[in-house]
Amino acid sequence: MIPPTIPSSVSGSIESTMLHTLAMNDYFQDLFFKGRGATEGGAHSDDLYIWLWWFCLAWFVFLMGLMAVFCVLYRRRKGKIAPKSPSHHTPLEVAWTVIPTLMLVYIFFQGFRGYMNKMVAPGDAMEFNLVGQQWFWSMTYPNGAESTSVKPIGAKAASPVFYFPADVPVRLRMNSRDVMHAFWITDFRIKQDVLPNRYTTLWFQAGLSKNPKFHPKDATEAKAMGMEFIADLAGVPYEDHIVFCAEYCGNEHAEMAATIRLVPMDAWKKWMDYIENPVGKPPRDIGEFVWKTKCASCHSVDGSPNTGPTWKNAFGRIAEFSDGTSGPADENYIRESILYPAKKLVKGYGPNMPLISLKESQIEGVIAYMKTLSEAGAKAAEPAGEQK
Amino acid sequence: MSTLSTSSSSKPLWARYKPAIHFRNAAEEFDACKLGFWLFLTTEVLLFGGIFCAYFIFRTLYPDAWKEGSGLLDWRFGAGNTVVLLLSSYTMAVSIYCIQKDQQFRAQLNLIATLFFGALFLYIKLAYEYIPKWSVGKRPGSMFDYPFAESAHLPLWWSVYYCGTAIHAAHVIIGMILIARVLWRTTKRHYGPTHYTMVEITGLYWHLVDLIWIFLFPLLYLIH
Amino acid sequence: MAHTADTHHGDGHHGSYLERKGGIIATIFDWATTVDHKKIGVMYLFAILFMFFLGGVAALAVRYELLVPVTIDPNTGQVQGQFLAALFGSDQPTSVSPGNNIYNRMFTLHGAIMVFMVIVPSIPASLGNFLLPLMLGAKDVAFPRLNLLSWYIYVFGSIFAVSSIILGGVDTGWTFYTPYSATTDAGHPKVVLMVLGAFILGFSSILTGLNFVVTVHKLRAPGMGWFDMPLFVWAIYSSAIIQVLATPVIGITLLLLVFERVLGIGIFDPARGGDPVLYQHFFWFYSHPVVYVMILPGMGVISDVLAVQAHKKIFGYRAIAFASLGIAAVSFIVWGHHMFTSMSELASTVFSALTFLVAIPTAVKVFNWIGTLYKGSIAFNTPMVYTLMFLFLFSIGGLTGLPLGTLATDLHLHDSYFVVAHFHYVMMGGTIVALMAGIHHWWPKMFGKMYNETAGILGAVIVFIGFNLTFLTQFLLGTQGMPRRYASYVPEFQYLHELSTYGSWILLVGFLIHLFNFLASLAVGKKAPANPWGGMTMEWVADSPPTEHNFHGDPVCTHGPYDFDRVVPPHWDPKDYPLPAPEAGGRPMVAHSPDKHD
Amino acid sequence: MSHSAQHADAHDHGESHSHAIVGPGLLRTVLAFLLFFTVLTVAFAQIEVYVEHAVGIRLPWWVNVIGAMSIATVKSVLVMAYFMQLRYDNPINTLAMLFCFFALGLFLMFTGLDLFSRGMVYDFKSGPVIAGGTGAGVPGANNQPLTQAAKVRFKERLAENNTREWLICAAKVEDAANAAAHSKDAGAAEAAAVLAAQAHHMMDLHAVMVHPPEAGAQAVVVRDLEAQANTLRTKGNAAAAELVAAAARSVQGIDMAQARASYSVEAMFDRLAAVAHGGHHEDHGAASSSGNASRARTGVTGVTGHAAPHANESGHGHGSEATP
Repeated sequence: MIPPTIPSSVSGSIESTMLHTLAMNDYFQDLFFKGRGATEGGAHSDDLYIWLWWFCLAWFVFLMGLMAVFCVLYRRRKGKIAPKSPSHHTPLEVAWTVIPTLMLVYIFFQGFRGYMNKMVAPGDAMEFNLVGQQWFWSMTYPNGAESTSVKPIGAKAASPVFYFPADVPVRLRMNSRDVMHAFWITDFRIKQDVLPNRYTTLWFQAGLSKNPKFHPKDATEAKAMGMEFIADLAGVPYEDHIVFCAEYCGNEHAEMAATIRLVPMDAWKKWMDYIENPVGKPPRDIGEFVWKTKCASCHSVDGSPNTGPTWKNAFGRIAEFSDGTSGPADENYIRESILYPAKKLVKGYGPNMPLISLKESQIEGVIAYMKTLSEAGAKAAEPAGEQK
Repeated sequence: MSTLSTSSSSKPLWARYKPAIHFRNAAEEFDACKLGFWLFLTTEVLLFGGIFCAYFIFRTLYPDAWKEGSGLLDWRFGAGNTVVLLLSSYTMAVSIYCIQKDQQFRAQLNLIATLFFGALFLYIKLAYEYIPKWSVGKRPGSMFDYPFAESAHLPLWWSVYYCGTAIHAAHVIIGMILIARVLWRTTKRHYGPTHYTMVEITGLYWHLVDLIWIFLFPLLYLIH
Repeated sequence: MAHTADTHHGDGHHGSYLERKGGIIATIFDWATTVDHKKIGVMYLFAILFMFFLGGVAALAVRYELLVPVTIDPNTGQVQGQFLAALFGSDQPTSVSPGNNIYNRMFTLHGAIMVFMVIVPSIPASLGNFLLPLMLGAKDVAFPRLNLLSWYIYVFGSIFAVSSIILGGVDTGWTFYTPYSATTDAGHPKVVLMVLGAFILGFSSILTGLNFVVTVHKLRAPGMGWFDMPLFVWAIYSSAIIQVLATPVIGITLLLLVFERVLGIGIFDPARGGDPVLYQHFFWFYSHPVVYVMILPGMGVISDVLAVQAHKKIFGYRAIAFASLGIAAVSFIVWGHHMFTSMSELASTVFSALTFLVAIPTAVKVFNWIGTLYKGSIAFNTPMVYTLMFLFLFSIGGLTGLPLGTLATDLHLHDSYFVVAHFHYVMMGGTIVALMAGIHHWWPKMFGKMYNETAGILGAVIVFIGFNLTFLTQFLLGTQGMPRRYASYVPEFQYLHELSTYGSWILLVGFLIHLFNFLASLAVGKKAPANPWGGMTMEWVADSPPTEHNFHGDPVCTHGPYDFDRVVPPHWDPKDYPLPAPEAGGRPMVAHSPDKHD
Repeated sequence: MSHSAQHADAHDHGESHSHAIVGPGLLRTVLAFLLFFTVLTVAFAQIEVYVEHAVGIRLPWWVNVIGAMSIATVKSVLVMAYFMQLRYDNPINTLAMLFCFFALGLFLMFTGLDLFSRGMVYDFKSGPVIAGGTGAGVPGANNQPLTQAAKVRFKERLAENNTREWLICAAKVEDAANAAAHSKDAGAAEAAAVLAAQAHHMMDLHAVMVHPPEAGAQAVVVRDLEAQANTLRTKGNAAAAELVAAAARSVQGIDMAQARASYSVEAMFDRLAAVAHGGHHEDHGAASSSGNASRARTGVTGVTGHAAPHANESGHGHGSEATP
């Protein structure tokens, strides 16, 4: 079904060149967009927007100018009788109906061209599966691994970072677990709703800019940059693009951001190897990462109240459940709560927890992490840790 | 709209009727009321339009579910109810004719017949359709509990079926209330050859109820 | 040019409709049971202004929250910058959730109130009710009791919707998109209350609409053909048709949504096999046409105010009248442009093409209005200042619709602040500004008192400044990538958000000036003449304020609504301001009908 | 303004339209037509089913749709024109109704334009990820499609001892009925009818779901069958009575412990499904009987069409990637 070649040269077309000629355009490009669209489709729609800006501005100035002139010339003055004037003029009325119509047809076709470019990926695009969930994004790479890098955005300490190869067409196959979300990569000027129980797609092909950033070269530099040090990627250039959720999805809609990080193809392959075999990553760290990206919006680790029970000293305590029973919050209970969130609720909390699919290693990681947050758990973990 | 003059007279109420003062005459008022009510009927049609749209969309997307669903309905009850409603429409129309001819008693008989057919419709719907189906789990959405579904979208079929027929049944009930009111006022001689706006309007409403069913019947019971 | 009519003596007395009927209780009872379209219009006006105040408070709260971005102190883990949460005394500073929660409820409240309870009924239900029979030369609307019923339904629906606040507020957004609206606060009745409130308000809208259609068809004064109607009536008529044809669909949509929440029927819920995009189609099949229910009456007000205040026959009367109908017709086939990011490629393309069709009649109207100013005699009073403001703001609102209708650019601008700014320019810069123009223009007719012109113009100018500061900045926020319905934002956007919030405070000042101006006018205003602006349409024949059955006698239509060069306006003293040069053949001295009942 | 005066006159004259009187004779004729069309539309649907069964010719689906809808349209036009008197009324009312149907048409057409063209660029966008819904957050559905959850619930019920014993007895009675039906003994036909009715009654969904069996099914069934046998005896049909009594004895002789072990839930489910589907033959007539044979319409849906019937076994086909 995928057409092999779709106009990917929109930005090079004559119209686009025409669209991007005026000297002041760069000023407005910066004012409106803080930089030029980072993909071909994005650059084309920027040009189209700026063209529309001039178009609208011209009409607006013309109309408002006429209005102002008439208001001054024909203001009401005592004793002055208004001159005779026509109350309709057929050729004029036909003209101002037909001319805008023709202009609108042109605008529609420009928009259509850019739209098809943005919607239809080239046939050789790499496919990634992206899942939206209240309130985070998660992605599965072609090798089945999940992203494990984070970065703070706004009020959220850890938003996921997704690595993509630069200069390669990439297609996202998107789906939501719960309500509707929308994936908006502002620098690429594209946006697509992410729907539950239905797939939507988005594609882009972007390169690194002339002034990319670079991965940290050693652990101290990484700490200074607030980044994770990854030996394989030391010194590799990258380019970050922010992603927002653009379809209202509930409480932390505003915090549902992510980052798209473009790296050269060979570095991206190294990254894939790295996330497939997170060498020497202890389960506790995996657990902490899972917490940061998927659990932190509802579960605190410092004892402060939130949508869900805090994890501080949660492990190993005797929990009271909403059905009146009580039991120990042990490994089995935690696993059960992750797999069947509504089965046993801690007293005082509603059935708010969504189903979050975790891998076996991630569940173990969460348990290990929770143990470190609890005095009882830390004791229990010690002998087990030694055995390993 | 129907303001009754207070002056006592030996004439029946309908003959004493005077139109509201902002109308030039009774005919204009009658015309305005009818136009207003037809506009109201368009809103009713479009209200059901939502159900028809859901039917149309899901039927095309999930034909198996619709086929299975209509197979689980018994056309005989649908056809029977169609006949009942058509008869009621006929008696309603006749009662308007009788009012126009000042045959008050015949009009009342026909209105009672209309009420009877309306009640019969509801009885058939409830006793032979809703209750037996609901009890074996043929229910909409979350409440679905029928174990032998072959198509995964069968609950949606029941959602559309119940929404459509229940909203229609609500209209039948409203229509019956209107008819009962007209019947009551007929006994007081409110309506007659020169003034029968309310009878006509109630009739229009009742015919619309019939009209909707004329489409619901083949859509739900016959098309497969 | 015969204009005599048989005069109904004895059908009611000839006092003003505002005249007290006995004591306080009797007066309240009189108003509560009135079937007089003027009283119902005035009651609508006050109810709507009250709702506008409520929605405005929510808007100020939303802007206040966005003054600074939310940050988390890296050392203490405390959440900073959540003003609303601080205001309402939340004690959970380590999570953004409670603050966001309040914000989400506020913007939902703002949207729902402003759309369903203010802008949709604003001009048709208040000015329309008051003016339609007057402009047609009728004694009342076709179904006066239905009219009162629709007011009560409006109040009932509003109470329903607003009562959900008491239960903790609704956080769905005014669009109630599924599956979020079907699942949020599961089991709690407040969302159902809000949705049912909107459902009930729909009935009020339908009843008003069909009442107006029938009134226009059946109650025009003798001699008034379709093209002798004022353009305000054309606009009300067009929007009434939309109300009748589109509102039932939102009725069934909201009903199904209630079933969805209460019974879980699943038509719109993907968890149960349904389709959330289908909900969007249902919703926008009503909610797009209703955008024109909001703006068309505003355009009607502008057409009338412009012609009267410029003493100029409207340019291209028929073009404007047909443009109203054209907009009404096209409005039914463009709803998909709200869904460019969730629809199929084919549907988006078709809807985009159709969307551009709306631009044509809209542009024609703007050209005609500016053409009307040419060689007019333009007065600068509050209604006219608001009318010029309408032309300015509505042009911006209309032109910024182009990049939203254009597919390629919409993919970026969709659901961003650009959209927020765009529809505020149309809805507020259009409808609310037109409402303000209309209220000032017909205030003397409604209450028989003049307002203070200086205060009016001052208020208008402040509103203009505040409005542009609030919303021009939001266009930039949108293009730069700020999504809508965000309780917080990345710090890059702070500068523009701050400006926008300051603008909202200026707007508040402007509206407060108007409020005091209105109250002062009611209390100590100068008595208004029957025709303070020299209007030509039938409402100026009546007294200010009109008598209970509007006219002394049955008026007859003798000329077009804007024939300033042919006819002397009723009650018009040519010494005040001269009229335009008369057409050959001179002009008769009195318009429409004998008004004095002597 | 002379033309406007004409306008006003025109609508003054227009009133005369409204007071049309439609006589009972015409109304009766219209009613007769309406009833005739009702019969016609039912017959049309029945004949199609019959033709398919008897001759094996399957008409394209749209024949049925267009046929039924055209008849419905004709009927509605009759109702509107005569019962609702649009034919004699002010044409503006007809116009209002036409506008309304036009708006409805736009609504259906443009909604369909989107929903039916989703798979235009990428095939996988057209169908749902999990046919019948994800069931996420639906009480009792356990993140499964609702139909699947209903099956699971029902199978849990079948696994209960009371229900299981009840159905084992039912199976025994059914076997006896089948044996009697194939026998040429005297009274076998009557006995078969009685036993089949009993078995059918026991396997009906009402018996299992609505009135769940209590403990001691065996004794209840034996008592019922013996009562039936007595009835037959009093009617003077001793041979049939003896066969029924024999069936009662065989039910009494079931070793429940052994039978429970050998009679699987799946087998019971299939048997009940067969009864439920077969039941429509009797209950609902020939028209609907074929409704349960899942004939997929030619390639209308992508994912849903084939994933639906076997969703329970195949793990939801395409959905496995995106959902746990």
